[in-house]
Amino acid sequence: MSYTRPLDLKHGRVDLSHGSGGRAMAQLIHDLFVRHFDNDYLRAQNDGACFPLPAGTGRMVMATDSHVVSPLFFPGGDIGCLSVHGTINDVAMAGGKPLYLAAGFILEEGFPLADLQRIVVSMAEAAREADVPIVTGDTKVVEQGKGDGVFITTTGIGVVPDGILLDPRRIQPGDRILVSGYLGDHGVAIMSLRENLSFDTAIKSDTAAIHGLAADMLAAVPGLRALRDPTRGGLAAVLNEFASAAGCGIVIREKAVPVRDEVAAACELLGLDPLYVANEGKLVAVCPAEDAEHLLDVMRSHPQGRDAAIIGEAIVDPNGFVQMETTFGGRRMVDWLTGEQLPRIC
Amino acid sequence: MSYTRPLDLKHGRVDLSHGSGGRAMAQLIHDLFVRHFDNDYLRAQNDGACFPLPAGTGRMVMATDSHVVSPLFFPGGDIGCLSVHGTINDVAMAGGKPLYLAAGFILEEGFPLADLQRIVVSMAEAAREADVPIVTGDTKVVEQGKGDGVFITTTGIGVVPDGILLDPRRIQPGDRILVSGYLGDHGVAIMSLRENLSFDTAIKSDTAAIHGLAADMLAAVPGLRALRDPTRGGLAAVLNEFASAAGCGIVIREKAVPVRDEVAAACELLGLDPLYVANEGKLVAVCPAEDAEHLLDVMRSHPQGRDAAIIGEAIVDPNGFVQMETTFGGRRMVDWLTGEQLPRIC
Amino acid sequence: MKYIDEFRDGDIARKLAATLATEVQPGRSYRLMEFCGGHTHAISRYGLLDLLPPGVQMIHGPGCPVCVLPIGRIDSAIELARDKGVILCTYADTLRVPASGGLSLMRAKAQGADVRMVYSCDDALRIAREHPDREVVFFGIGFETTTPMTAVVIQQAAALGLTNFSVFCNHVLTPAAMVHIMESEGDPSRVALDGFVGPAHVSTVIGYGPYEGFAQHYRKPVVIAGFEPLDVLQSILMLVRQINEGRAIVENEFTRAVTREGNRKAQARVAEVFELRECFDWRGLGEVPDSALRIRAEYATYDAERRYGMAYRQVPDPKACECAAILRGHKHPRDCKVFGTVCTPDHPIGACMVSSEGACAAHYTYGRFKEIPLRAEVSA
Amino acid sequence: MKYIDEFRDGDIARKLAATLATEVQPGRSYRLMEFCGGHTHAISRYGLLDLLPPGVQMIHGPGCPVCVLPIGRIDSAIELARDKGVILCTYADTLRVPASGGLSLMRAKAQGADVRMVYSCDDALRIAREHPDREVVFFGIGFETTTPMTAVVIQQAAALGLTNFSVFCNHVLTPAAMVHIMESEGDPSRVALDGFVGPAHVSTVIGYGPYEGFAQHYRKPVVIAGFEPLDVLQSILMLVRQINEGRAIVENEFTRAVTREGNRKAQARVAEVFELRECFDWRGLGEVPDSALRIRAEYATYDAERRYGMAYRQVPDPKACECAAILRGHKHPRDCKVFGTVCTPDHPIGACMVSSEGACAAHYTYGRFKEIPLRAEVSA
Amino acid sequence: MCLAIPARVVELLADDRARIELSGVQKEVSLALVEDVAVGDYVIVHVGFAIGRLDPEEAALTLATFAELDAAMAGERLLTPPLA
Amino acid sequence: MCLAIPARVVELLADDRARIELSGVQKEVSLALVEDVAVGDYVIVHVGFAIGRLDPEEAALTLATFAELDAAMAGERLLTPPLA
Ligand code: SF4
Ligand code: SF4
Ligand SMILES: [Mg+2]
Ligand SMILES: [Mg+2]
Ligand SMILES: [Mg+2]
Ligand SMILES: [Mg+2]
Ligand SMILES: [Mg+2]
Ligand SMILES: [Mg+2]
Ligand SMILES: [Mg+2]
Ligand SMILES: [Mg+2]
Ligand SMILES: [Mg+2]
Ligand SMILES: [Mg+2]
Repeated sequence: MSYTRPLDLKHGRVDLSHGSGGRAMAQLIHDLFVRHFDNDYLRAQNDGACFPLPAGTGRMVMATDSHVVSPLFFPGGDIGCLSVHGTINDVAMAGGKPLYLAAGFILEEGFPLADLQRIVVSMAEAAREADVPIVTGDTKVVEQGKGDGVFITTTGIGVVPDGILLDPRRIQPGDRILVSGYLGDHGVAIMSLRENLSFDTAIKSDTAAIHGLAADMLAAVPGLRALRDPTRGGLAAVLNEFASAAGCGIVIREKAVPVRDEVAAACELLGLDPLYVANEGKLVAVCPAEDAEHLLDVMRSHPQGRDAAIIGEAIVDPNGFVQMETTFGGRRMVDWLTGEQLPRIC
Repeated sequence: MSYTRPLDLKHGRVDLSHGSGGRAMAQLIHDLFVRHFDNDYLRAQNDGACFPLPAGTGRMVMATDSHVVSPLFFPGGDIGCLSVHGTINDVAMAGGKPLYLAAGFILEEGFPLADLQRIVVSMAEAAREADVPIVTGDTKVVEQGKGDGVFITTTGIGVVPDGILLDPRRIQPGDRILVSGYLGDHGVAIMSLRENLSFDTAIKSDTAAIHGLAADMLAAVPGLRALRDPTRGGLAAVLNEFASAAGCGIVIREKAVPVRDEVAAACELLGLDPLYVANEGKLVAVCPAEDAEHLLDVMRSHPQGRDAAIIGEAIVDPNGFVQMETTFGGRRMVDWLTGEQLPRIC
Repeated sequence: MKYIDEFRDGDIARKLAATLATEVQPGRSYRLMEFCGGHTHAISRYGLLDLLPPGVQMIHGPGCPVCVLPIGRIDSAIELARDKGVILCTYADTLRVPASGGLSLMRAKAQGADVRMVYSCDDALRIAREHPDREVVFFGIGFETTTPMTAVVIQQAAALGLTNFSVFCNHVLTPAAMVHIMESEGDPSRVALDGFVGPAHVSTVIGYGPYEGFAQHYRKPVVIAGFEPLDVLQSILMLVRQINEGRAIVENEFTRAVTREGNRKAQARVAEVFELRECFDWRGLGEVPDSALRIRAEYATYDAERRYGMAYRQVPDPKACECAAILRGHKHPRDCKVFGTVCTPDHPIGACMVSSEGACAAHYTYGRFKEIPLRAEVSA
Repeated sequence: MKYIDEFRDGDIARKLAATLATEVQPGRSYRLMEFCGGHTHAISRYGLLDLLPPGVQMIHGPGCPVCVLPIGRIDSAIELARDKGVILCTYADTLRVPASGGLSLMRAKAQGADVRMVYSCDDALRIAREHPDREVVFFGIGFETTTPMTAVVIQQAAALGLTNFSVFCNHVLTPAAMVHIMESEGDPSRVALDGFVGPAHVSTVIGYGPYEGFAQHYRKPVVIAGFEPLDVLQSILMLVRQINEGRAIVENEFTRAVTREGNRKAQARVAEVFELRECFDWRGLGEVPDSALRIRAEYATYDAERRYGMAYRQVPDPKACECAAILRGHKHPRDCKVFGTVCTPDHPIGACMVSSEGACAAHYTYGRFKEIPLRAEVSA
Repeated sequence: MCLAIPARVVELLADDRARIELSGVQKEVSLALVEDVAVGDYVIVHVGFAIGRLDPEEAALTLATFAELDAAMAGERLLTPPLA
Repeated sequence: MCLAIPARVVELLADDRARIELSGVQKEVSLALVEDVAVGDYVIVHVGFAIGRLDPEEAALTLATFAELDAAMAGERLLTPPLA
């Protein structure tokens, strides 16, 4: 009586029984999620994961992101690895060493199990590469037409080393603004697949876990003021968040902002501004002026920060405006994104 | 320049701009989520929440659940409080004292902001009542027809007191099985609203955070083997999970299982079995035989365990079958739920 | 629950069982077929077999309307939903019945077919009215209990002049199936049946009169029994007594709901809308003459088979599946090689593994633990 | 990006600015209107104002096709999508334009209207072919640049014999608007304009010939300029020179794309499909004679206004909104009392706050920091 | 599939429908298949239709035969199954 | 809204369409509004249509006038804006 018919991962589809709390659901979880994510926490088959903390842990960080990207598969990645990277990065941006992930899946009835497997394998690889296991999860199935294939919500927790205090409210006039590399790759990779926009480009999403880079930076410059990954809303959103939290202004130099030619061209074609385009493997950092060059060196010596640049500085401006010196020689504001740029990019 | 037009919480609807990383999204988060969830972690407006841990924390637990219940509002609750209770309970079922929650929202374009506010207020109340703040979150908007109003994924973390080791693999023949009260209320409350089934009943969902009850139980009987909340798949699913994890059998007595008359009647009308119907404020506990009566007393002296009962025991059975002595005097299996019972109950 | 709980009383059950034990003649075997899935379900769910004395053996009959639906009929339903783009409304029981090519209505739904679970055929009619731009087909299955309401909605659709509603009629007849079972008695592989626990709600509708000829002709006692476990136990006692006394008549245990005539109004509705089908293919039983209904010519526009020019294609059951023998009472689920391994309720091979009233599913879900003796039990 | 980057060169910009500074006559004021939103956008995005010497003042004109769409036209588009159940295809720019009752196309979409953002009117045609069961309307807006492709898709729809596609035509004409601006010169509240930075791509299509009469009649210099910032700077220099020299002719800075004749093929397509509308209501400008196009009778079946019997209802602009004065160059966005408070790009009151080419949005998004002097800046 | 349950009629509704009750749960059913149903009657409900009436006297009789069992158990067989 | 950009034609396609390129990004556009376009030509692209051709010689001339600026800056004014 021990034989169980395996999941049909070739032609099978998610159906409502996969979400109803019966054996079909247990099998899906076991044969797909537990098998690929593969760790003791999941194997314990509890509704939550219980784990020891590194000795001396005083502070932790928790971050969550729901992922609804469309299309699910895109050049450079898919919703699976994106959902792992996105949350790991949020933990890292708070100064945390990411330890564990939780994943909640909302599957649409009819979604091909083969696609689900691709996504799960991609998540598992991303988690393994980042050395952050997915230790607990949840699966729900919604009727066809009530979802969009698969949505994945990941939550991560991490420990924050003593002495680290990342908080944009600490940014002061004179502080330097750095970015870790070329901006806009993720957003452009997604847009290139949109039915109404479709264009051909070699641009791939930059989706990546950058906690290693962040850790190097924090080790080198523990006095870092703030870190953030410029995802939805792009660099512009992060700078505005920083400026309004800090109650000071920010000036960046357009010339210093790293943007690939292809990204600039795609934006030109679509009438978009690369400053507003999403990234999934970059960070924006703020540090005291005196640490900036050292920080830049540290970043550039990490593969994920090779193209890092100092792009500007904080200034006194109680309005919290973000300005940019244009390549052209003028100065203008870089405001928040207004209305939709493009939906469903992460 | 400080004036901002308030959200139209009366007639407004979610539109795509609320998910695009611009000011509209920032406003939604600030005016709705931050305002009602109201804590310093959220006010810091980071992408993750950073918090100190109670001194001497050695082990933690993390649990996550995506909530897709339909309808969103039901007798006794709504998706908002459900999403808080459901995850707090999973943390508590692992022996954890729940500390913090994260919440990921997937909103469907067109969803009325007034309904969203009701849900958020309900979450906030539930979190406050349970004393477990929602410290970080995420918001996505999907196009109309790609979601179903609102999905909420909550993740909770908690600390596990030393000496507590809840693991169904520790269940041994002879151990007693207890439930904390009447079964099936949540599932029946949801079903009563389903278009195809609609019936009238005074039954309300039992949705509640039961970490207080769990804490009392653990304090009284630290040797508790396992705790679990019988949600999707009902009591039957939990017993089968326990039995298969422990590698032993379970026998329960039908007569001892608390089921309200109305729930029994609704099940009779629909041809369902209350053992498979979902609960959202109940727990199943397993303890050594010698602790059972004391545990029952402790449960009954807590308002959420007033109707607790010892319903059966673990037996030697390497097949891991769950059996039931029927009120009628026979014995039968209580197997996993097969196929769909009813979808979207949590 | 009045008129329900009283008939599930464990104390009375024990007394009835004791009486039965005293009346059963030592060494004699009583092979009783419960025709209905409802009885099969009650026997399994309440663990009723534990109360029967040795010698009394219950054999599951073909009275589960889901189990007897042949593959070809499910294929047709899927075709309607998937290829003709209709909204197919169906009772939940049929969703997982295996069809050709590894499909089922549930899987067809996951592939995009518009299959909707309804609690009542009423709901199918409502859906048709709510979607005037769509064709709505109700997948009508069931025995005499479930036929009258299909007749009602067809007449309502006609009264409303609905043009987008039809019924894929698969309603089958109990007495014909019982006769068929007896006619296969000649089969050398089988042991004779000694009596029948007769249908409960089928009889509410058709009365117990229709079984009298059967009892007389085949000289087999029939006791009409309710679906509550005490009803079943009592009817077994009544059968044992008939057998002991050499009687073979129709007795009615379910007097609170069944009369000799049954529900005349329901019968009239059925007669107005349906007529006898010369022949119908039953899963397990094969072609059974005069065993099913079709929609009368007056209501042709509500007949999905005519409307969509559906032709029935017989599809052989999977080779390993013993449903045919099980439905005739020749074999027990445990005799099927794939029972509980390849064939489970989650991945049914035969239809008997689908509905909890199916012999295989009932045994799997409620009874299979008995086949595996417990080694040591810690006392309560 | 070839032919793009060269025209954004900061070094050349500085030199051009220096030249301009030397040529501007001290004490003299040069009030130049950039007619096009494209120029407004370039000026704001590149911070071009920082390079202009005192005395040169840029005034935003009405050349943002989104900004001049009157409320009544947006109301009609919403009505089509919401009440007539059509798929309304539109360029993204129109989605947030305020309509009556606090609505916009984006909000109507959130209420369930089937509004789809397209990148090209081609996509609208494709959607119509993909949904033969639905009516698809393309919301055609724009100046001469954007009109020819609408003509093309209407002719393609006709060639394909599509019966479910039509165009809600709101295409407007540049020269008529320029004339209208000059005709309102009599307004005592306004300061005279000294010259015009003339349209870029509108001129690619219509050529620069059509402005010659204007320059001559009103004795105002016009310099056709590309949308790159060096083009704008250069055209300003050219205007300053004309003004200094007392000339008032049409000059062409954008020679790499614009000829005197323009694109004859595009003009022919437009002429085949469209004809002059006697009168069209512009937001801000009001009724402007001969300032817009409508679909010719030959293509009547593709004309959404005829197909759905749409009647235009004029709706007054919100009281507080100064768009009308701003579009005419009489006022600056900062002169509007609700600028940046009640009216922001996220909650626009007037259409000028919607598109980044709108005077108010451009000033809000790119320029408003200048109104608030920085107190102390830490040097880089 | 043929499962049907007895429930009490608590209200007659328009269109040949009624509201029935079972232990605090109420539901609307069709009366199209039964005749002369009154409030207080018990009907047998199957997939949203009353398919027959429950006869309280007969139910009492059946229960009475069960009650006889005690006597029967004592020795002599009193129970005569009712032949309707 | 009237924004349009110059891009190089890299391939002529069926149905009066072409593939254009801009710094490594390629896209299909319609040629329905322009005549005699060849591979290598620069066209001006607006909402998926080529609306005109970019004249490389004229572009070079314009750029040349910018180059003259250095001289102009030196003192005398050499720059004559081109009147097409
Ligand atoms: S166990 Fe499955 S395959 Fe075997 S007889 Fe039963 S239904 Fe058929
Ligand atoms: S700021 Fe707004 S209200 Fe004022 S003129 Fe501009 S668009 Fe109109
Ligand atoms: Mg986050
Ligand atoms: Mg993130
Ligand atoms: Mg982030
Ligand atoms: Mg869960
Ligand atoms: Mg979908
Ligand atoms: Mg969980
Ligand atoms: Mg839970
Ligand atoms: Mg749980
Ligand atoms: Mg987020
Ligand atoms: Mg929906």
